[in-house]
Amino acid sequence: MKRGISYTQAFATVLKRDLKIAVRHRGDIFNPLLFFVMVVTLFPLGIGPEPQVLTRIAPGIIWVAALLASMLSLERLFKADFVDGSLEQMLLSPQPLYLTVLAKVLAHWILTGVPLILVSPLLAVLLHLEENSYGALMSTLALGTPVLSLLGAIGVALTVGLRKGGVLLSLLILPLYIPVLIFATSAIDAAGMNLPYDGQLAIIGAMLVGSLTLAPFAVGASLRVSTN
Amino acid sequence: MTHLTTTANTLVSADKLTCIREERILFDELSFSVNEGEIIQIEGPNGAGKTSLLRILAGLSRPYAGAVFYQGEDITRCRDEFNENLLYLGHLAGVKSELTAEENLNFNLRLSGYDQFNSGEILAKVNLKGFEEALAGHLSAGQHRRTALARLWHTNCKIWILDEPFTAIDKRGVAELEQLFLEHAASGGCVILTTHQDMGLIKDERLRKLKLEYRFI
Amino acid sequence: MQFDSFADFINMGGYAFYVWLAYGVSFASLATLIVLSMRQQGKVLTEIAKKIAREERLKESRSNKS
Amino acid sequence: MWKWLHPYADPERAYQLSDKLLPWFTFLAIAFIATGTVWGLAFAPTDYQQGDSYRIIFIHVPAASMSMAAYMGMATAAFIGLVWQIKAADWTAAAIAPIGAVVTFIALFTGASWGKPMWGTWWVWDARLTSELVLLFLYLGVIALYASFEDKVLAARAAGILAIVGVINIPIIKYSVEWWSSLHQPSTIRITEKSTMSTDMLYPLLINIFGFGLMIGALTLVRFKAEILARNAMRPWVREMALARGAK
Repeated sequence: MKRGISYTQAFATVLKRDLKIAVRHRGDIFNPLLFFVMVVTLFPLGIGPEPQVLTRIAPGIIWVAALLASMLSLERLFKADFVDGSLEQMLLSPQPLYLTVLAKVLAHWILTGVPLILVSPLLAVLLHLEENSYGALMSTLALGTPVLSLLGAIGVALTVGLRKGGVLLSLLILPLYIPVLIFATSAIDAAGMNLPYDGQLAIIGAMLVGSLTLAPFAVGASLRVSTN
Repeated sequence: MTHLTTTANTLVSADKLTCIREERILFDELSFSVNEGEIIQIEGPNGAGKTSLLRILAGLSRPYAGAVFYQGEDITRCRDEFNENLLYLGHLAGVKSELTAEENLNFNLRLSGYDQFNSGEILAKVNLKGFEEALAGHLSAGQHRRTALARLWHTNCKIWILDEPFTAIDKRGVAELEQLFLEHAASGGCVILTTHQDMGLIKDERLRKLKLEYRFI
Repeated sequence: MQFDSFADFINMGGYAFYVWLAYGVSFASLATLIVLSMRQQGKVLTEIAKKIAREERLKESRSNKS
Repeated sequence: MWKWLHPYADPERAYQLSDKLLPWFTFLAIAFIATGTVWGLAFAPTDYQQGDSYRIIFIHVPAASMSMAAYMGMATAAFIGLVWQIKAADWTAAAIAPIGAVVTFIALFTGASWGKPMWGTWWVWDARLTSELVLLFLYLGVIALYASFEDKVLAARAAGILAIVGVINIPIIKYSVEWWSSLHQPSTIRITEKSTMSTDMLYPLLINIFGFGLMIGALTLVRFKAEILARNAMRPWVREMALARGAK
């Protein structure tokens, strides 16, 4: 009975399992994506179809919708595992909790963040986004959505044991999303005016690195509280 | 830690554990140690804190006061070493309905660090031969439970903490499990369990019982 | 004294509404907080007293049964 | 480390200590705030630019600075509670949260009613007001999380983690909001110019800042005492107190 699992293998095991479960439960991937598309289409209906107005507010709309969609999908990150007891087993496994958490968040991001990035150019067309801004939109989403998943995971981990955690979750994590929103939309605006936006990207990148190193610890501690 | 009677073969010891739930004291200043070869049954009425005690021993819950020691060290300080030697099965089986019985077992074993095993053989030991490919969600309650229990047949953890392991298991299955517990104890492990069922093979003299009373204050 | 008369003081150089609104709301919310905080202790003690009474009743009913 | 703190971690002694400290804090807080407010409202000179509307500063600035300080205090207490598992620290954090939220609300409200005469509108997306608003959200999050858990030991740990996450994020949020506001409205009117402030304006302001700090201390003690009692309902000395009160 050799125990020879390396950290990489343990990470891959959790990642693959979560992906497999999600693939057998497809609604979880498509519903937040559908929500994202719906919210974005509501704005022109509410504001009016003038292209100039839409161009002006497109970055903000897409990012706010992405933020809400990410929050909506986050609820499922730990819930099912909490309900059936798998989460306890993960906390009790000899693998470092940091890795398990990171693998779960990565799986979640692959399932919800990546589709969101892929569908965003389509929505940008609907909102008449400046042509120069597409690159900035994609790159801010690529760097920013993992930050959303990581920060959001803290909120989910804190509320997973509560019966009505859904509304509370938004109160806990939306304030933390503000910096990402500010720098991402400003990068897209800057790109629209043909200005350099690598400064903003660098800051979002720094936030990604920071949350990658710190957030899993907070998530782990929160999970220990929630499963108590 | 000095006042506890621990010997070289003590695996886990509880030191003055106090547990308070919803402002009610479940137990206080509870101290005991568990040695190699022992099978311990925690007894008590509903609400006396059996599950709470097991969760504290496993390190899932934090006691209000007191500590659990593994080989003389507080388990919150040596979590990884302790977890390496701990097998805990709670009320909740930790079995994913979306995965097959085999996938569930594979994941659980790999999560515990085992990389070489024959999952078909292990599943056969819990009478799940032929159900390897069935989604756990389609299995009966007993089969579901046995999917979780299958891990007991492939482990080198010394400390087993089992909360109601016999739930939904038929008579033959219970006997097999009891046999396994006896073998585990004989080879130097320990089992801490709760159950409402009478055990046939494990006689009372083989069993150490720990009674928890329902307290009002 | 910076103001010539009491009426002048109340008038706050024409900004009476804003100044007194700010001060009024601030002190009102502080007063609410203070009152609530001071009542908290009494409430907690009453709750505990009730709980003790409940426990006594429970004990009694149990000793009656046996 | 921190061993000297442990004697006070004994709930009964912590309760008695706060009982002893409370009158001092209360007295000093009332004295300071009364002095500062009367001085600021009636005796401080009128500002040559903003007229008498500037007098809102004597509560706005103390509330704003103390709202941040209270958050730091709460997060520090939560950190001590989480790392060294000192329960009294958890209770302190739980006691501070509602006070901090009210102080933050005061800072926001006074800012708005100062903004109306100065900017002609109740709300401006000024960097300071916006980050104060975010701070209020952070406070409300901590309070709501603490309230959602039935088991208050767990509640304190969960809220503590959130408070610490918040404290790491506050500088980032503050910086990003400042940067954002400078991007969207370059060089608006700055409402306080500390350098040009005369000492007659500065002293009452400092007195009030100090008074607000003392008041927060006094309120924390009041709530801390109640929190000790609520969390130690099973201890004999608390039960005696409860029975003595019930007998009345």
